[in-house]
Amino acid sequence: MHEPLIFTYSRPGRGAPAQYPPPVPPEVPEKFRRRRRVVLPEVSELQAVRHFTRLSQLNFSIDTHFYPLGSCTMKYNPRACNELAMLPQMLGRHPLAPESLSQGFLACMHELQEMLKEVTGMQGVSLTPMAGAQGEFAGVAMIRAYHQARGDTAREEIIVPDAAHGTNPATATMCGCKVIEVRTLENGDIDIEALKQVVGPKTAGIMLTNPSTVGVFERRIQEVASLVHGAGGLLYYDGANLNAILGKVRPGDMGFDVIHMNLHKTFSTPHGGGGPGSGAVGVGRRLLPFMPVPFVEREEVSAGHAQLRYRYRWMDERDLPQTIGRLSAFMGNAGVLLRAYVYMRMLGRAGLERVAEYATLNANYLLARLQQAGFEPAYPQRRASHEFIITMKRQARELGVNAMDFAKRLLDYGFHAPTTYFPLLVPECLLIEPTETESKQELDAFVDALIAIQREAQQDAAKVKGAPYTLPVRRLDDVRAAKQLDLAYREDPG
Amino acid sequence: MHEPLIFTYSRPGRGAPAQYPPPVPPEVPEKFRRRRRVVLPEVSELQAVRHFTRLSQLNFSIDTHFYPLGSCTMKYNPRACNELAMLPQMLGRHPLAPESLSQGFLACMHELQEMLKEVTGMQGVSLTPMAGAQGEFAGVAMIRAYHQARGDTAREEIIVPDAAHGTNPATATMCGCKVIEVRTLENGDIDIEALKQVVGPKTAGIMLTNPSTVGVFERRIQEVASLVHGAGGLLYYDGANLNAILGKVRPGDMGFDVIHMNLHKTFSTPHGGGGPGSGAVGVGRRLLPFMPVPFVEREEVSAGHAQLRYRYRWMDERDLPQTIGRLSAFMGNAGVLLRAYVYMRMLGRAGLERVAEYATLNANYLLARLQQAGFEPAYPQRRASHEFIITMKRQARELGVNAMDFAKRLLDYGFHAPTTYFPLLVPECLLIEPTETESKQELDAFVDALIAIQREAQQDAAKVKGAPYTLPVRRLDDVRAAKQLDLAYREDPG
Amino acid sequence: MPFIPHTPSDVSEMLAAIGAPDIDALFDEIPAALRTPPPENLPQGLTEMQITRLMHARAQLDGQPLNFLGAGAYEHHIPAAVWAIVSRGEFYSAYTPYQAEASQGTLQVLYEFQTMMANLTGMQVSNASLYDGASALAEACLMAVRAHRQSRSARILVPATVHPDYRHVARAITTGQSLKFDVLPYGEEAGTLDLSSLERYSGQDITAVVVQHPNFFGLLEDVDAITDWAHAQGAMLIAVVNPVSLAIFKPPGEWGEKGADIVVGEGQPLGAPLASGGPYFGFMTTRMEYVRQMPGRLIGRTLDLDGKPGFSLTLQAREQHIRRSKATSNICTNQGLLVTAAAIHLSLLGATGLESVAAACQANTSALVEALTGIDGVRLRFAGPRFHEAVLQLDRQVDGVLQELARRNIAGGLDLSRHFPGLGNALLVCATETRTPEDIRTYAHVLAEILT
Amino acid sequence: MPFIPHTPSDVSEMLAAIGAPDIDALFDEIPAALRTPPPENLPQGLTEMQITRLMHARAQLDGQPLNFLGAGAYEHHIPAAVWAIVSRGEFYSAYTPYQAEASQGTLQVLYEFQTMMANLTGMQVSNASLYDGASALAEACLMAVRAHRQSRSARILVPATVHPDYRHVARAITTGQSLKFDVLPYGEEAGTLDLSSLERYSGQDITAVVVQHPNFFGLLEDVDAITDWAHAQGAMLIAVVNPVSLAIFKPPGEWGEKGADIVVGEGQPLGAPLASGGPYFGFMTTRMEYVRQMPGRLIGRTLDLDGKPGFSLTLQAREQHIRRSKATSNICTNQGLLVTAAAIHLSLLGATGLESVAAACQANTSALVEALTGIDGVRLRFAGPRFHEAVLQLDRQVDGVLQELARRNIAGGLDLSRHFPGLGNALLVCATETRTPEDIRTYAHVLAEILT
Repeated sequence: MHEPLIFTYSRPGRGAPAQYPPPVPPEVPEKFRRRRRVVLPEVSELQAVRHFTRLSQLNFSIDTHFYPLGSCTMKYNPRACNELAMLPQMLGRHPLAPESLSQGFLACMHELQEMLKEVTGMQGVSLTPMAGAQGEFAGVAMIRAYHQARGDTAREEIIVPDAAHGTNPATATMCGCKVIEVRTLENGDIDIEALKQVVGPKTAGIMLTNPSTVGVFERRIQEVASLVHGAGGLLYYDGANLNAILGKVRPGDMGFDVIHMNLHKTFSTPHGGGGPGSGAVGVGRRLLPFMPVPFVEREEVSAGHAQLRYRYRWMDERDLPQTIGRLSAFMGNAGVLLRAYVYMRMLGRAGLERVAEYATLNANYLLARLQQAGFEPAYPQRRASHEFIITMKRQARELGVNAMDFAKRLLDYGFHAPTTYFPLLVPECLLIEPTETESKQELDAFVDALIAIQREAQQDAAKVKGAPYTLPVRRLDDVRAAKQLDLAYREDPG
Repeated sequence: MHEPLIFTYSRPGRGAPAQYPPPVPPEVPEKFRRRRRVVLPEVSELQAVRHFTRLSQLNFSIDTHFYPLGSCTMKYNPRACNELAMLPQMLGRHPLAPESLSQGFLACMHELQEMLKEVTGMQGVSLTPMAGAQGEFAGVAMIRAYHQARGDTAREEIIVPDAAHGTNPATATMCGCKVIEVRTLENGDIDIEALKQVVGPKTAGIMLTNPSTVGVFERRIQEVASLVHGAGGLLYYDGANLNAILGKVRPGDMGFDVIHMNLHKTFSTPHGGGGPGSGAVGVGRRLLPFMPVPFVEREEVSAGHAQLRYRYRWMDERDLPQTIGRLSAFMGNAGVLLRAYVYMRMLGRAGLERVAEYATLNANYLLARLQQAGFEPAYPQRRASHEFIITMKRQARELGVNAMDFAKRLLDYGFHAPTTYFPLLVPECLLIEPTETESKQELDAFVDALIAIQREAQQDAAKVKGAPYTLPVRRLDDVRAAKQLDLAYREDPG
Repeated sequence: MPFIPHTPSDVSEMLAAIGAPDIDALFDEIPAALRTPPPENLPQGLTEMQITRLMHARAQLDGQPLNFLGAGAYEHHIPAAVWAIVSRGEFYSAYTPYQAEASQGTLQVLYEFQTMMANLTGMQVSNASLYDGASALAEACLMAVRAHRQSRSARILVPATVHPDYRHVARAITTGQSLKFDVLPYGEEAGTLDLSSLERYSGQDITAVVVQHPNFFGLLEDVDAITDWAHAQGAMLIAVVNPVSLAIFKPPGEWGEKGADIVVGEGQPLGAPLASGGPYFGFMTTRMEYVRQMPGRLIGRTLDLDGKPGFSLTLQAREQHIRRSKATSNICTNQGLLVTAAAIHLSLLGATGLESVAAACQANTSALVEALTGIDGVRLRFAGPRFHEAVLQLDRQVDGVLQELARRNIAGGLDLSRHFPGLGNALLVCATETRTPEDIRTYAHVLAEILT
Repeated sequence: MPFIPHTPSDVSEMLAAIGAPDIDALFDEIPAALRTPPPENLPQGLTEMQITRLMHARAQLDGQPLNFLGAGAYEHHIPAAVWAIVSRGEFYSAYTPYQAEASQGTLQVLYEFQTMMANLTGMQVSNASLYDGASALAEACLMAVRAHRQSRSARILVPATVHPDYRHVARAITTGQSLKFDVLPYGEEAGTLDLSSLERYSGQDITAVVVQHPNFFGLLEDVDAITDWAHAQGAMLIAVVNPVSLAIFKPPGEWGEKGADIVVGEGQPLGAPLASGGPYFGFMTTRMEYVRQMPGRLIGRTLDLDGKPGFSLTLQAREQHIRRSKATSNICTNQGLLVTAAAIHLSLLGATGLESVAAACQANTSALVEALTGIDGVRLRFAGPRFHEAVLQLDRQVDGVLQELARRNIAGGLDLSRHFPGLGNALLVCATETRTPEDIRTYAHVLAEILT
């Protein structure tokens, strides 16, 4: 199960010439000319196909393994979404193509905007952010723009719970804000008293995930909202956990002013080995003038004008002079958006609500089973949302087998590991998110594996600490990786 | 690496309802109604995707492994062929669609016919046979029809070399002929003297592969041709090894009257785990009236008639009253034919000739390397064609490690095994066909593996005889499979 | 060089190892007189970019007409997951699982497929597929002759309601053998086998009776009666069935008192795109007692050296590569890739899905018949219960009407005048679950315009 | 239930294990007042068959116009093998390789990609990608401010010949920071940065100078001079480049005396389809000394417990999930799937292929310019050497001409009047290697008809 680097297959003069036009001499003035030929693999088409096919087999993925990576919503990515986003016309459309040759695509985008407004309770949606973090950026930037447009320029503080995703404080900083952390209570709710202490005239806003990163619903969200709004701040909703509440409760109704949605989580576009994602943003009334451009508007067409009822057009800086601007050269990850569109149309009204129901059922069932098996939940008194945390602090203390060891050993059992050591406030934690697309049998098998590993840990801790054994590599030396940086392959000279 | 049967994932009431219309009651009169619901898997879409994806990973294939399976021409299947044969319009075309809505497809088929005529030196080509064996059938059936049409009804014998593929005698029998075997000489050529003994007024024809199944070119082919033709018989060319001579010598020029081509070998359409293949047939002048239908004919279009120069149309029984008839409900494996068409167009004149050159270079190089390493060629005095035979009879005798053991151990080394124990006349043989798409490095690695296994066999024969060790299963009990037939899964009753 | 990895230095090293001066020397055993000059009439090679452009243009030339053709190939929805998985290199570019240990993926899929087909047809054993439905019928006839040791006649009764091209193929493929096919007429009113035509065969040596159900006209044959008659005569019963229909229709294994003996059919409706006629696959199931007479590949479940279950080709002694001239058939490959598609397709549909598809096809064809027979000059030819095909009678020659429909981008059905001149101006139409009410309205609207 | 595997009995067993009466009870911590009724305005679900039909119709509505648009997104041939492999579930449905041992496939591909991009740009180190070219420029500006410890001004000089939307994005993304962007004019005749405009910055504290090469007009900037000027001023040089052009152009690592400091660009031309603008990927390479200031994921090669080589995420201390508010960027995901495509694409093309593509693009654009400027009312605006884009001046408003071309199914280029009103009726056109002589003739023919 070892596959050499593609460069080791390379030989001068080898290639895949069916893939490029016959060579013609380029016309490059001497001073601009490349002197040494670029070093790229020179391999046959079969060698490339075989190499990358073999590499693919070294991965765990949703299509091959249960992948309960908390906070990442690793659910099934319906194949139709991929196929339909890759129709030749969809792949071939240039981003600057005339609107008259783009009505099919624009119609999809407009309907996606409308559906996302509906499920979140927001007033406007822009699809342009290319990832969750960029959606967060857009959200905080809009909050800043809002205050500044009102001349309320002192508001430079963004409040963030200590359990938040790292992107939240990083985004606030990137937007030039100061980050104020508030702590999470033992019961998983935010510390309202602490919040009261920090909220005030400098407050630009608060960034929350609800259900939160500790896997529970923030019950006092209405109080939080009125507290922050009362102080003149706005509420930002991190959509990472939207999967848990689809059709049950809407961020707009909770009082949020702006929200980003991870389409690659809730709306099941593929994670692609770490992207592309898509971080569409939704806004309430107050932030409508600040939305990032472009987005799609629909106009009724006067009767008689062909058989189409509507015409769709791009909205840009000219339409929205107060916009925070553009976040990508074109309109964001259009292909991802098409996949989300297809997914939402397939699920429809009832299907979207079922997402939250069965994701929550699976999480609570898994939690109950693990609790019965003696594993320790971080928030034993609480309902799980679509994910939950168990802590291995007892195992770490008593057996010397920590959360990472459990995680690595799970790989040998054929399960991708849950998220480890996040959120930071729970020691030795595993954040487990089964998603709605996994079956009870799969969950039962996962419980059985954890029980078996627990038993191994009691009988032979070293065995668990040495895991994994059955993967292409054993545990990797991350310290060496960081100290003896090897970030690119260089051929041995000579 | 064990994947349970799909049926074990099944639970009553589970399903993938995005894939079918909402249930409506069928209208079936009582006497025709199905009484018990059919037992099929009831699984979610993810379960099916995961199951079959995992199963795929249990296979060796060209895309993942060197696959030198002699006589099967396991070369790279260019991905473009698949993609272009699967354009929505190509997939959606009904086989009985009106010709006016089929000109694009028919143009491809006609050009394919013409190209195949050109590379084989034949006068007519019919693409309808769905596999090599059906092509063979068509060929022998045409030979029979030819003699019968001339009133030459006593010709019921088909001559077949002892080294021939099993399909040759099986086909002759299927066509109602008697099979007469002639032996192969020590040097790999056919025994012409023996042939003279059997050829005569009962001879319908002879079936030959050239280069032959023992991997050498039949040097006295012209003598064979004049002998058989002189006796009133016809010559049938089994195209299994056409890859070896593309652009170098044409069956038509060798004197063959009819030929089948394995498009999945020479023209690189995928083998698909054992099909679909395609066994297009080409014929000389004498057999033109007997070709299987349908095939495609081209007519010049009178000027002014649209911008198309030609119109294509189907030829059927009405055009060719002496045809041997139809071999499939429609026109054969059209999608396979499209893949072959794309392949031939990409290679073109020069590329097709290179196929034979580099396939032959690879085979002779591999043979030379193995010979130098002490392995015993079956025909040491001969050039290899695109494949060659080594015999393990010495290893079997001296070490107790036979050809099958070598083959199984090769799997552990990451190589698919060559063809074993075929042709039958060479004891303990491996028939090795590297194809032109493998690199020298890959061949060298294969030689290294055989040398290493040879060393293992000397040091620890049991180890080699126990192989494979690293695959999803170890050697399977074929006797049990045949004695305790288990050909379908039955749920345990109760 | 496209698809060839050799560098100039590779070539010279390799030639040196061989001891040959150049590549051409490797062809020195070919008699010089036979060597051909490079074929001038072959076109120059195209890059992938060029052939891509060409194929897109060819595809656009044909377009995507609204399709109401059936007649043995049916437009069904195929889940996107099916071909995404089938196209994986590990399935696509593997070969026949001769090395079982390195082919467990393909082997297990085939075993699962065999199980599904046995279940669907109500039979005990399925092979791993044949080429297509028509050739499967030919193989079934040959198999019946082998299996039916008491019968000497090799006489097979085939109703005219069996797909005409299946009958042609069966004749063509069995031509070298001594089989005799007797074609039985259909009832002028009913469009199904005229049972009274069987009477003249009473007491004769009949090897097998074939029945297609639903038949070529989409109508339901009296399969119980025909099966019982065949068995009463000592003949075997060969069923030709549409696999989708079996979700709602009684499977051949339950026809009559004893059930069919051999079941064949076209597998295309189970996950194969129309694709101009192939690749499709034929299926064949039978009783366990006839398994050794069955042609084609068979996969068995067995154990490995460690006692672990696994799959391998079995009963290979029937096959040509072992048995040569005494094999059950010359068949070598099956349609492995298509069968992989079918296994995935059936797994995604399940019983519920297949029933839904079958019922929707039925309902849509009824709606189509209603819409079209509402047009002056169109009437329904046969009134009996049907599956998803129907014969309409027009007031003029069908051919011209179809050409006019084609100009309007509709594939309107099959002109029956060639195969069934007795039916007059008859048109075979079909609407599967893929046809919407709007599609049907479009067809009716355009046809009405053409006919008035 | 689509995509949900639960049977009724699963649900009741699961609820029993939880001790909840029904699924709704699991939401009992949500304040009742907040619970929303089912969203009535969402459409009902569609089956895959229905959405397939709908999407095909939408796709056909847009068609496949003959494309002469570039402006940051380029129509290149993408080998069929690229997306066949990228679409494999193991790549498509995996996530960020947090569990390195279970993600060696993705990790090795990313490491190979990093190597290729470092080689292509002539730099020492590449990250594993950013979102797109425009946001990569924004990240590069932020990185320069972090990396350039001597500079306090955060002033960045940006020629007007940098893609206007890249400039907009850089402003939007850096809006919360104290960066100052000064836009430098281009020479009216040359269409490249007016070097004399740099003079007024001599001796000032400049953090970085940006240069796009080839620039937005397709023209070649005097990158050696600009790089040396920047370094002489103590400023960093940020290069924005087209990766295909680097097959034939001197890489940024060799610009001037010392080479560029940070190189970014749009990766789309390396295997990503046009696809309405994304997903694409941005790339970024730099000198080893700045690696810790670099945003985005980095893959390192290391050893496992047994001393066997393997790959893992490294220098994560820069990233938001560790460093939180002090991270180098808020970036979390990269564009892993697109980078996989790029690695395969570059492996299939190699140096020869990439050179051939670049040269063919150049030749085709020259042919296009020649054909179009042969029409009355069309002239070339800038004459200098270029890559695969050119500015044409028309004798009338461009917008109307483009609309007319669109009616004839031609995407004729980009109207520059909005971003560059000073250029008058200017049209930016592009012909990559995918345009044939016939395509160019067609465009010229239609344009001539429109203009006369």
